[in-house]
Amino acid sequence: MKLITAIVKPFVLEDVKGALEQIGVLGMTVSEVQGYGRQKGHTEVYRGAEYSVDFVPKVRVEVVADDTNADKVVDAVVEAARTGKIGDGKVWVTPVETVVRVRTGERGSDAV
Amino acid sequence: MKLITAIVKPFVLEDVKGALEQIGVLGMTVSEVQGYGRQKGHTEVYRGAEYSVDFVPKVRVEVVADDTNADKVVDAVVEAARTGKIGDGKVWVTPVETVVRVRTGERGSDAV
Amino acid sequence: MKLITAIVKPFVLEDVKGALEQIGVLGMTVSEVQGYGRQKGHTEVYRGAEYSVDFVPKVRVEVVADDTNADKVVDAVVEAARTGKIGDGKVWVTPVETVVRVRTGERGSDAV
Amino acid sequence: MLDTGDTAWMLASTALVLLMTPGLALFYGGMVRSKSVLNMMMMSLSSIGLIGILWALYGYSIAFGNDVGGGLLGNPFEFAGLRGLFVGDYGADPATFPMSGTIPALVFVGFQATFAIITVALISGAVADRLRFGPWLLFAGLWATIVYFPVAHWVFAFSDDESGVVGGWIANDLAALDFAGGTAVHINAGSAALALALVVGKRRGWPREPMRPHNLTLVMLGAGLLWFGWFGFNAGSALGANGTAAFALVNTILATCAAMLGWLITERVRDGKPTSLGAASGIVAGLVAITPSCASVSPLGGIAIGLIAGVLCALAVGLKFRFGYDDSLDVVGVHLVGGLIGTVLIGFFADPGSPAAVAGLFYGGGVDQLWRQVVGAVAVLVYSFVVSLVLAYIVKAIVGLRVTPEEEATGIDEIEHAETGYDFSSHRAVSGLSGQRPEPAAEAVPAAAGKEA
Amino acid sequence: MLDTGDTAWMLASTALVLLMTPGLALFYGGMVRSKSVLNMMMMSLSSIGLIGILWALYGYSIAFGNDVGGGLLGNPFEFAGLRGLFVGDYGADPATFPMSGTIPALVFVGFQATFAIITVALISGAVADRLRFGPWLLFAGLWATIVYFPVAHWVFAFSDDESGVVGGWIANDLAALDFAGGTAVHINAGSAALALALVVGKRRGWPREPMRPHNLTLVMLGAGLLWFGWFGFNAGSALGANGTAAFALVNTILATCAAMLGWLITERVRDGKPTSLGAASGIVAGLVAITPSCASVSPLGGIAIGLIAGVLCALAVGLKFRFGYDDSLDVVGVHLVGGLIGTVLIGFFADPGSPAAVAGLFYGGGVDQLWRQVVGAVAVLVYSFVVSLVLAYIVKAIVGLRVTPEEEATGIDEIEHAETGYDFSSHRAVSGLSGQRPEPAAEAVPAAAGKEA
Amino acid sequence: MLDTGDTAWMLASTALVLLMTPGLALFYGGMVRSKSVLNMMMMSLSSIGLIGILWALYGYSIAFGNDVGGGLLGNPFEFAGLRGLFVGDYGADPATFPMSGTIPALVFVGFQATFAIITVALISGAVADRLRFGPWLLFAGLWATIVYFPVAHWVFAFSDDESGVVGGWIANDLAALDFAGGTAVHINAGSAALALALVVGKRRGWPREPMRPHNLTLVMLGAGLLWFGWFGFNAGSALGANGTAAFALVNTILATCAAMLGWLITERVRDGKPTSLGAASGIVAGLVAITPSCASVSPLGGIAIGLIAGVLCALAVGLKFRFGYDDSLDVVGVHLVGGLIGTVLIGFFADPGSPAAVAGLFYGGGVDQLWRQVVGAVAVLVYSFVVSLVLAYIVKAIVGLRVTPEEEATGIDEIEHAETGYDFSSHRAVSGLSGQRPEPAAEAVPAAAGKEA
Ligand SMILES: Nc1ncnc2c1ncn2[C@@H]1O[C@H](COP(=O)(O)OP(=O)(O)O)[C@@H](O)[C@H]1O
Ligand SMILES: Nc1ncnc2c1ncn2[C@@H]1O[C@H](COP(=O)(O)OP(=O)(O)O)[C@@H](O)[C@H]1O
Ligand SMILES: Nc1ncnc2c1ncn2[C@@H]1O[C@H](COP(=O)(O)OP(=O)(O)O)[C@@H](O)[C@H]1O
Repeated sequence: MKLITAIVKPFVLEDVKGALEQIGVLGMTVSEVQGYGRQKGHTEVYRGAEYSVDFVPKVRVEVVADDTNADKVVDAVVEAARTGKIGDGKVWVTPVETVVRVRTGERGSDAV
Repeated sequence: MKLITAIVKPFVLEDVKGALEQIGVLGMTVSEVQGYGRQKGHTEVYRGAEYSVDFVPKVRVEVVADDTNADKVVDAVVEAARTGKIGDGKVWVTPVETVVRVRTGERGSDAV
Repeated sequence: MKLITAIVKPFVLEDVKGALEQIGVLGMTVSEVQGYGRQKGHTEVYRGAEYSVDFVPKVRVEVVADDTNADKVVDAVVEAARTGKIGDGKVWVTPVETVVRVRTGERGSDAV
Repeated sequence: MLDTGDTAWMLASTALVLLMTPGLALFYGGMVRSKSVLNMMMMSLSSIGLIGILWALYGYSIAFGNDVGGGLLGNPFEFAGLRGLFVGDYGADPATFPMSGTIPALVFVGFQATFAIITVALISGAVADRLRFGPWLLFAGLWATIVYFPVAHWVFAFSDDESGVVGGWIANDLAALDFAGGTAVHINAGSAALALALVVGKRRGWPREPMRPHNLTLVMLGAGLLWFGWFGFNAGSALGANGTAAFALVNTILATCAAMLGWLITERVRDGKPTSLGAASGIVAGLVAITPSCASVSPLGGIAIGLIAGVLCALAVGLKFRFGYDDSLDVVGVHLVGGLIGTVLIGFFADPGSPAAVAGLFYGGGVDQLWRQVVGAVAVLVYSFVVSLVLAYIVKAIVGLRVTPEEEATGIDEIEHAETGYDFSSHRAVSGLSGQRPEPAAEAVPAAAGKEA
Repeated sequence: MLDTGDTAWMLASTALVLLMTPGLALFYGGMVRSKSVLNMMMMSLSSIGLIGILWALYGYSIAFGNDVGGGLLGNPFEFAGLRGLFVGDYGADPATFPMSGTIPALVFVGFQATFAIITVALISGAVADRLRFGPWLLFAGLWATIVYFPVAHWVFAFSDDESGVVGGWIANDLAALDFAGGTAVHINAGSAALALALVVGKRRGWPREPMRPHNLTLVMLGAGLLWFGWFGFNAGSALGANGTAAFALVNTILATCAAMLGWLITERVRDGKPTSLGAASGIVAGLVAITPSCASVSPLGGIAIGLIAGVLCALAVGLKFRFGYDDSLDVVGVHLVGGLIGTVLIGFFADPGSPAAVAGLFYGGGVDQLWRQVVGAVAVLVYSFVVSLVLAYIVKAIVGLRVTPEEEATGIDEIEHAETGYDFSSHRAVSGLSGQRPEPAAEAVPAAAGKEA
Repeated sequence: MLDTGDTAWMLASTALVLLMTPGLALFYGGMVRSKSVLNMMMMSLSSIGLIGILWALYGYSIAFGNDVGGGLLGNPFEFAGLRGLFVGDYGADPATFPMSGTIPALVFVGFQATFAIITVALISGAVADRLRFGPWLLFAGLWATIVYFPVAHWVFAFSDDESGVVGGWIANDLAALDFAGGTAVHINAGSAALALALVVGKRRGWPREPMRPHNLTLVMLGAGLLWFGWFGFNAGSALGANGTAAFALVNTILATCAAMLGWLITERVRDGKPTSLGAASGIVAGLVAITPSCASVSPLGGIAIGLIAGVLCALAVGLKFRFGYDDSLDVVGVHLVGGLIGTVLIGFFADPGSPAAVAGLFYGGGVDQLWRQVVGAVAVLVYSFVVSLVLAYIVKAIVGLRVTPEEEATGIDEIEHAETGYDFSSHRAVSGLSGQRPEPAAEAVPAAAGKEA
């Protein structure tokens, strides 16, 4: 099994979700993160004092998938999340040794 | 070393914490996430307009443990988090190559 | 490629960021988490009723790096995050099989 | 003869007291968990809507209509729909329309309406997070009708020999002193809250599972608005811009200051830290205690009453843990206890130099006034508790009271109102077709709305 | 001759109505997404600053200066800069300074200023999240000058035979009843909101992408403050502490209660759940509807008007989805529709026993008053819509109206104000040199400020 | 002879000014980081409790008791515990109780109490995030006693030949104009804030580490409530519902509007964007500047003063970065600078046609009034700064002032109040036995409460 982690722009989440449904991915876990990278932040001003906000709001999407599906998932996400602008984000894949569905105790492919 | 990641319902956190203490796990890291899966969300209505909220609040629990402990941890979490209802969540295990305790620089088992 | 995950105290984030820039790390992803471990929480009192808050606010820093860079990153983070007090946190390294830059589709080292 | 100054102050006071209920909604709303804040606020807001209408239909008439026997009840039909209270020649000089004293009768109607509204809203603090909205409305309407309107007659309806109008028994026969409603409002609401809390039962996981306030800035804002509005409540009860109003105004400042300090000192000693929730709670406790007494005790007496109320209420909020009733936001500890303190202490601190011109025990008046105060307080306490208990059981029997444990875990805002209080997320956690569906489909929604699939 | 009671009430009323605009800022601000809350509130706050000054410079004069022809416009120079309205011997007894009726002229100036301010602020609800701040100010200033000030003259400037002062055509020639501004304020603002929303265009992604309110506690707080302030708006329009004020006060309570219930019932039936946003919206709908009618219908009539407004406005907010205009916060559905309901229903419910002393259709008055109401309402609706449309196009042509789609996605607060509404994070998401840079460098900032690199 | 209209307005004004302090708590609270919001609000709330009581015990007497020498101090015992101010026959007609002018003396006592309270609360803005709560209370009590009460005597206590009462030197001997407290309230508090900030020292990491406001909606709400309450502050200082009050009311609107615009324009030019914090700050700056001058300058003069204050205060808030003192929420930049502007500009803009009936430099009055204004302003500035400095050092010596750096990093809310401002989490981050432990155990809690193990 693989864990596909994607860091993408918040407003593409809906599209990513759609793309994953397209390829039959039934579940995912999403969380809010702050990104730092080539995409620069912005400046805020309070009573004349500047504050440079270096971090950019991003969304992390995590999907556990079969080895066979992993690449499909990566491609689907990359596809859906691309706007071509700096800051589109990253997708990475890490190996997963076991997955368990809490409700049933099922393991491996049956668990996702 | 292994990293055990569990996505569970928010209100079972206390029980999961207790179960882990039972088996002598001294630490964990918790974060709020939004889940999407078989468990459907709900509908909200604002001035007559419907909003279907697809994501369900979940909690991510991360535990780094010895290879020997990993299974115990998985079982403890699954045990504690199960309500038998759809949406109980997932637990997965990924390999960890190194762990360092920032304070001391200790590595491996001593670090957790 | 490797994924370096660090759980550190919130107020060291700036220093960690600086240390990573030092060694030429161009990007990272940060998120808020709640920590549980040796560092104990605190007690709050509302209308005479006590609430023990067991979790401590922490920040998770994730960096994807070349195998060659991984150790440098770990050392830099540990160095920057250390205050010597209980609760400084953990850093762990997990293997990454692929990384893709969404914007360009570049893979591996070029993606980070 | 209309006095524009008195009328100006009573118009302002009516607006001030009406604002207290939204203030209470914030005070209560901030104390619950974020998944219940909207329902908590809705219980207060809906009281305004519902009780305001009932007041106009028959409430005012039951409270201030001519007594129909024993000082227990006003004639429900006399002013039904406010008839006879507004028609007149407003253009004539002097204008001809019904007056009450030096102000237009309608101002008095409006002013008193806001008292009925907030008394009902106060009760809701005891049943946070779990009481369904429909049953709340049903209970609120019944309680106002059978408990508040008559009790308001007992306490607020004064007989007038000239016009031959006969009022309530506590105000006239017993002659207990309750200037602005320590009995009719606070003991009454606190007692009902206890009864309702007992019938509704504890929140899932209480007291084991802690439930900390989700937004203390709302609590402090609410306390500030309550204090502000309370000037209308207390000084407005003078029904004019006169010396009595001035007297009540100063006591409403001083007793509240003292109660805040009293509560904070108690916390400092007992818990080690003075808290912001404590300051906000002390403010309300002081305002409750000075409500009945603000026109009968000297400023120093007011400070004493406030201090005592601040300390005792800070201790009283712990009782629910001892006795195991889930009075979620301490309506009993603050309003019932605070109301009793203020009402009974008049018997000790009443100053003959005050507008009430009565001497309490400490001023050589003996126990005469004291027992009147005790009788009045106990009478309202018992009547309210018993009837509230019965009403709660009736409502429970007819429509049930609580959401299910699963729904309670999910959060009552989503379940009962299909809403979420806050959304600070950067991404869109929500999606799907917005906009109203064609009616039939829309009909389908409700079923779904707020339900977990 | 100055009456201190009347003056006291009008001083208080002015403060109350001024508070309505910050209240509106909260009511509107809570309804948008968190990334736009500051801009939403700024549109209201800036209206206070801008319109307050214009009012003093020439607005008051256009509205209440002696008519310069056809009841369409007051003399803009007569009171320019408030000249002639304040100089006098304030020490003398009786003091000598300009009066308007029984109150100092300056109180009337201040009171009416707050009406002009909130009318402009109301419009902003239609263009949430996307209208640049500069163009908003430009539109607001032009609109107040060309639309509000003259229309206020039509509706609020009464002729006075004694002094020979000539007022506006709706108040005098047509003699339509609009006690506190159903036409001049609500129909006027609602109609302008529709025009502006049409020219500005839909928000990116609307209506497909849902945009749920980010903070409903702010919305309910705002509704509470609006209701509170509205007592000054309606009862204050009696310009004194008299029977008419009392009458308006009671209707301002009852109609609002009824509208809240009406909206909640409609939601319960249509959507399955009564919501807190619905309660807050019902409150505002009721206040809007009773604004023109609070001195001309009986309390029961007020309840009827409120109930009708609550139900119809709850249905009307759906229109924008049918017709596809993005009136983001339903200024049309609540203020235009609510204003029309209140203004027109006077023709049916007007009670001869009320201060207005006019009989509507239901009181045997026939359709005489009804058509006056309809003509007045339609006249303001059409004039406001047409002129607003033209002004919006002009502003669009000169400076443009919207932020770019990217900026809209980022959030208008960051783009237009270089601020973020909330920061609850435990860590410092921000960094870098704080403190003012030397001027030149500072000049460099603006360029950067709020821009995505 | 009691005038009900004057009394009605003063009752309302007292409520309005009291509300300003909770408003200030929100204004200040929103500007700090979320981990300090409760402590920030507590400094304001506790001022109400503490100063309110001191006022009744001896504060009023020091400020308004008969002068005991040189116009520096009133007799502290004359009205100790408000004795002699309330006893009378309230039932008699005309009622017999102490009056002050046309209003009951107690209303004046209450009205002035709210001034003492907010002046102390204003200071707290300079020491956000780091000053321990106990030392704050100690400083507040000492400062009110030694600085505010006497200075209030200097500025607000007018001599009365009839009754032979002698007042303060600035009001009578110097005859500087300060209608509502530009010197006694704003210069006084701003000057003390500077002294206290210098002794307490900078926040950990300031100015390197940015500390941005955590909730700007609270800031704007606070500004709205402050403006609302300020009508009582300024127009209420006329002590009646008269032409002077009307005059002050209009200036309180116009100058504030102008200041808001002035601040926004300054930001637009200097920083590139007008901000919501700027609008809120401009409102306060304008209110501060018009406080002393609202009864002595024409409406256009008020607009000028407001505009100047808006621009200069927007620039002045940068001074702390130049000179390196951590006046966290700009009490100096807004209240000291704004107070100086308003007080001194009277010397230029005073209009003989205004209630003050004095001619300033621009009205041919020469520099006579100007130097009186300057002397009065400087006197209060110096006295307040010096004494505050001494008091701060004394408190530091006795009990210390600051939390430890670790505690500051953790957050002062948790450390000093054992509370957290907000909890929006879906899960329970808290756990453990809720409910009060048996006293002994409870004693154990404090030790633990809020401490990091
Ligand atoms: N080395 C990295 N490790 C982890 N996350 C990263 C790394 N580099 C970038 N990111 C994440 O990817 C996001 C986008 O990266 P950025 O360099 O801004 O644009 P792009 O991916 O288009 O080059 C960042 O905001 C951050 O969240
Ligand atoms: N493929 C997946 N990858 C990552 N997280 C998942 C995946 N499937 C489900 N989840 C997480 O597990 C939670 C529960 O899954 P769900 O399908 O709703 O119920 P169950 O696990 O009982 O079948 C989801 O809310 C989501 O957070
Ligand atoms: N076994 C673990 N797995 C995951 N995270 C852990 C684990 N142990 C500790 N942590 C994280 O590290 C943080 C610091 O650990 P703690 O034991 O408190 O101090 P220290 O690391 O200095 O011994 C915790 O708050 C938690 O977030």
